[in-house]
Amino acid sequence: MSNMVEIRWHGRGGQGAKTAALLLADVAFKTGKFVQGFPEYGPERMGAPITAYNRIDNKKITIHSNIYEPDFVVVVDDTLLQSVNVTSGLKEDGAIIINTTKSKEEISNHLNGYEGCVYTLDAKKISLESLGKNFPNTPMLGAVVKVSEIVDEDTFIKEMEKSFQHKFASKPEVIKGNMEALSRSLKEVK
Amino acid sequence: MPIRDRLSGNEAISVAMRQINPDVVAAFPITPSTEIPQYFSKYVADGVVDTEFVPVESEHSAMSACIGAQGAGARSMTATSSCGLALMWEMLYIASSSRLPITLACVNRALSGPININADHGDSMGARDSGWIQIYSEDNQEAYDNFIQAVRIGEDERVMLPVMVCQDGFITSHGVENMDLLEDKEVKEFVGEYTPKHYLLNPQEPIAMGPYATDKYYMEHKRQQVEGMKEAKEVVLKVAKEFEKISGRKYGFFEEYMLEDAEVALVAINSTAGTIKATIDEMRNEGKKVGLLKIRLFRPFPGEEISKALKDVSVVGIMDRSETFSTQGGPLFFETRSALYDNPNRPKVVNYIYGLGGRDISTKDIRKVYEELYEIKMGKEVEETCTYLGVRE
Amino acid sequence: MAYNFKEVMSKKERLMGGHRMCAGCGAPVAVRSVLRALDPDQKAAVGCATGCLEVSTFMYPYTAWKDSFIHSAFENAGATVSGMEAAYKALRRKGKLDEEYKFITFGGDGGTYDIGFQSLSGAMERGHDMVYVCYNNGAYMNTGIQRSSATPKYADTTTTPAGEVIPGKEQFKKNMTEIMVNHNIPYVAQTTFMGNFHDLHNKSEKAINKKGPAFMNVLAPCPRGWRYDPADLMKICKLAVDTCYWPMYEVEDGIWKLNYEPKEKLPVEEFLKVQGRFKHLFKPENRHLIDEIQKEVDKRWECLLRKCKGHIGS
Amino acid sequence: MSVKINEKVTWRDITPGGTIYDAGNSSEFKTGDWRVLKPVFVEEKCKQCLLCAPVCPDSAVPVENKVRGEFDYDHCKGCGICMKVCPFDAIQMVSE
Repeated sequence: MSNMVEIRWHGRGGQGAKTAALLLADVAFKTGKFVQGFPEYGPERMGAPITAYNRIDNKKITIHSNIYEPDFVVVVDDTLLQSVNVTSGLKEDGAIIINTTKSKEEISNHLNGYEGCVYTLDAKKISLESLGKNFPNTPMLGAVVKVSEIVDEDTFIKEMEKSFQHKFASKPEVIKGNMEALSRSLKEVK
Repeated sequence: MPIRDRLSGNEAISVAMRQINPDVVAAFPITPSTEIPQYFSKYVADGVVDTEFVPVESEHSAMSACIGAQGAGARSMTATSSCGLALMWEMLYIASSSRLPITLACVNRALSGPININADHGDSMGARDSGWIQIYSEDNQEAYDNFIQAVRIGEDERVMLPVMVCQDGFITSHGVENMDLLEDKEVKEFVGEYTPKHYLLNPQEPIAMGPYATDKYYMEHKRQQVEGMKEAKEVVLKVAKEFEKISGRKYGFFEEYMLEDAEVALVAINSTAGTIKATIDEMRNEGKKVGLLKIRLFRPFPGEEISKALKDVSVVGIMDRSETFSTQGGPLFFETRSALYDNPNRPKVVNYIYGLGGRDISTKDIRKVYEELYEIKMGKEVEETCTYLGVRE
Repeated sequence: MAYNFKEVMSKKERLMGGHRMCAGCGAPVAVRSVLRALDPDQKAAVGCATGCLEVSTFMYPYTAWKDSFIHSAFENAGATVSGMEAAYKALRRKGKLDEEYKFITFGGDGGTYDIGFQSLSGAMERGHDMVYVCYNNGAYMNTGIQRSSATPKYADTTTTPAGEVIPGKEQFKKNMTEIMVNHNIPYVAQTTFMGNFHDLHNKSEKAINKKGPAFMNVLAPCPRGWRYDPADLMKICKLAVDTCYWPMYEVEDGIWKLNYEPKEKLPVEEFLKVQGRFKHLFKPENRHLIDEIQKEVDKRWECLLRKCKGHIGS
Repeated sequence: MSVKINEKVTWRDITPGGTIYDAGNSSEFKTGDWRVLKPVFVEEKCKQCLLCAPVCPDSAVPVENKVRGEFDYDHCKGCGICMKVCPFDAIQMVSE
C-alpha cells in the first residue's frame, strides 16, 4: 500500500516557493524516494500568489494532477492567509506550517476552522540573521522536513550540505549561513 | 548502469538532445517548451555538444531551418508548443513529404484563443494528418525514452519521416520526477550516425529537393509517403526491442494496464494515463475490474492492434484532451471507434472531452468516469456519445 | 579581379535550358549571371523561394540546376538556407565534410520584400555565410501580376488595376536595398543587366566570396507583367538605370558606392512609356502622376548621391 | 537514377520526397517547340563579341573557349533578346 505524502506550498511569485518545492523533492530523491515537485503555472508575475506541490512516496508515482487533499500545507508568506484558502482540503491528521511572527492563536482565525496541527516559524528572522537576506524558503524547507518527517533529520542535513556545496561552489561563504538557517529552523519550528 | 536522476520533462528532453549531440538544433522560444532550447543552448555555449544551434526568429523558420539542415545531411531537431507548432504547420507537411527525419519535441499546450499556456492536445492533434510520426509520453521517463527512440525510428531507411514526441505542458514538462537516464555512450551508440542515401551537401552527387509536381506525379508521391508510415509500425517495435536491451524498459504501440480482465476501460494519452493508473489501483482494491489502454503511437495509428486489445471489454471510454469542433467527438475517439468497427463484438464506446486549456483532472474525476462506464455496462442509456468532463453546465 | 568577359562566358553553364520560364524572362538571366561568378571548381548549394523561378526550374522530374538545390516554401528561403549553412558548419566541424561550399538563395520580390521578409531579415541578422539574391520584377508574377511592396507607384497590376478612380498602385515601392544595408551586413548591392554584365558579375563575385551574409537586389524585368516586347529586355534595363529609377550601387563594409552615373539622366517617362503597365499615365489628364513619380525618383537619387559622397565607379 | 522517371512511374519507383539525383537534367526537356520566331546565327557577320550569350534566359547560346556556337534549338524559346543586343546584325529572327 502506498504511503504517499502530499504537500502543498503557498507563496508569492519570486519568493522561492517553487524552488523550495523542488529542493524538497531533491532531498527526498537523494534519500531514495520517488518524488514529484511541480508548480501550478499561470501567466502570473512577481508578487502574485502561487502554488507548488510535492508528492513523495516509496514507490513510483503515476498520478499527474494537482493536490486537493494535502497532508501538509506550507505557507511561505502569512499575508496570503487573508486572500487564499490555504487549508482547503488539508487533512485533519496533517499539519500546516506558516512563516509568521504571529502566535498560533492570532493565526488560527485565518484557518477556516482547521482543527489539525498548526506550526509557525519566523523564517524571515532566521533568514535575516543567518543569511543577511530575506530568503524564507531555506528555513521553511527545514520546518517542513521536521514536521512531516519525510526525511530523517541527519540525512537531511547531510544531503543539504552536499547540495549547497554543489550549488554555491563559486561562493562557498554562503554555505555556512544556509546550513545555520536550516538547523535553526529544525529547532525553532513550533 | 542506469543513472538515477530527477528531472523535469523539459530537462529530460534537453539531456536526451545533449546525449544525441545532433548536428543542428533550430528553435524559437514558446511556453512551455522554451526551456528545451534554453538548456540546450547552454550545452552549446559550454562546448558539451558540437551542435550548430540556430536561434531563429520564428517557429516557421525553425522548421524551415531544420528542413534545410536535414536536407543538407545533418541530423536536426527542434522543440515547440501550441501556436509555435501552428506557425510551423505548412513546414510540417514539407518536412514529411520531403522525407526528412527531423525530430521535434512537442510540449503540448492549448491553442489560442483565448490565449492559454497550459496543457491540452489541440496543437499536436491538429498536426495529426501532417505526415509526422507521433509518439505520446505519460511522464518524463517516457518523454526521454521516446525522444531517443524517435531518432532511430524516423531515420530508418524504410521510414524516412519526421517524428514528434509529445508530452504534457507544465504537468510533465515542468514537473520534476524520478527517472533513469542512460549513459551518454549508450545513447550515442544507440542512435548511431545519420547516414542518408542522398543529401544536398554530398560533393559526389548534387541533388535537387522540393520540386513542383503535377497531378501526374503528386499522387504517387503521397502513396509512397504512406508506405513509409506503414513501415514505421514494424520499425517502432524493432527500435523498442533494441531500446529495451539497453534500458530494460518495454515499449510498444500502446500500454495495457489491467486490461486483460477489464470489464470497462479507458483509452488515453500522455500524463492523464498516469492519473488513470492511480485510479485503477484504488478501484481494483475495491474489486472493480477497470483497465486502461494508453496509446503511445498515434501516427501511424495501430488500429488493428488496439481493436484486438479492446475486444473483450464491454464499455470503453475514450479520453480526448482536444476538441475538433466536428460536434462528433475528439480525434482519439474517431480513430479508436473506427478501428473497433470491424470487430464483431465491438464494445460500446463513449467519448469524454476533458482538460482543455490545462483544466486539471484528478483521480476523483476519473473514478466518476469509470462509474459511469459501469452504469452503461449495466444498461444505462447513453444520451450523448460525447460529453464534456468537468465543464460548468 | 579583372573582368574578362569572354573567359567568364566560357564557363560551364550552371543553370540548364529546358526550364519552363516564359520566353524572354529576366529571372534566369539573373540566375545565370550570379552563378557565373562562381569558380568552376567552387561547389555551391542553392536555395529558392516559391515563385516563377522555382516552379519553372524544378518541375518534377526535371531540375535545371547543376548545383545542389533546395526549395521548401514561399516565405522562408532565408531560413531554409540558414539551416543548410548551419548543417555545413556542423558537418565541417565534426569532420564529416571536407569540401567547401557557397550558399546562394534566390527569391522574387514577393518572397523577399513581403512574405519572406522576416525569414530573410532573421537570416541576415544571424550572420549566415550566404548570398541572398532578389530577382526583382516588381510584382507577384507567379500568381498573375499582383502588386507587391516592390511594385512602382501607379503601376497597373491585377490587384491594383488602373481604374476610373484609382490610377493603379497608390504607394511608392519600399527601399529594400537600404533596409538590407541597415542590417549592417558586409555586402549589399543593387544592380541589373547592363552591357556585358560587368557590374552584375563583379557584385556577384564579391557577394559570394565575402565572408558573412550578402544581399543583392537585381532588377529582372518580366515582359508579361510589365507589358513590353520580350526582345527589349536589355533596353528596358538600361532605361531603368539611365532614368535613375534603378540606380546601380553597392555598400561594402559600410561604404556606399555608386557604380554607374548616367551621362545624361533621362526623364522617368522614358522608362515608363515602353511598358504597358504605365499606359494609363500617358493620358493627358494624368501628366501630374508622371511628375509625381519623377519627383520621387529625383528625391531618392539625390539622397543616394549624398550617401555615396563621391564614391563613384565600378 | 536506376528507374526512368516519367509519367508511367509507379509509387514504388518514384523518388522519395521528389528528390532528383541528376542535377541539370532539365536539358532533356525540350522547350524549343515553344518558339514562334527562330533566331538564325549568321556566322560570317559574327565578330564573337559574345554579347548575345549572357542575355539568353534559356542558356541557348553555347560558348566554348571564348567562341559561340550554333543556337541550342532544343531549348531556345525564340524571345529575340539576343537579336536585339547583337551590334553586328549577326542574328536574324525568322518564322518557324
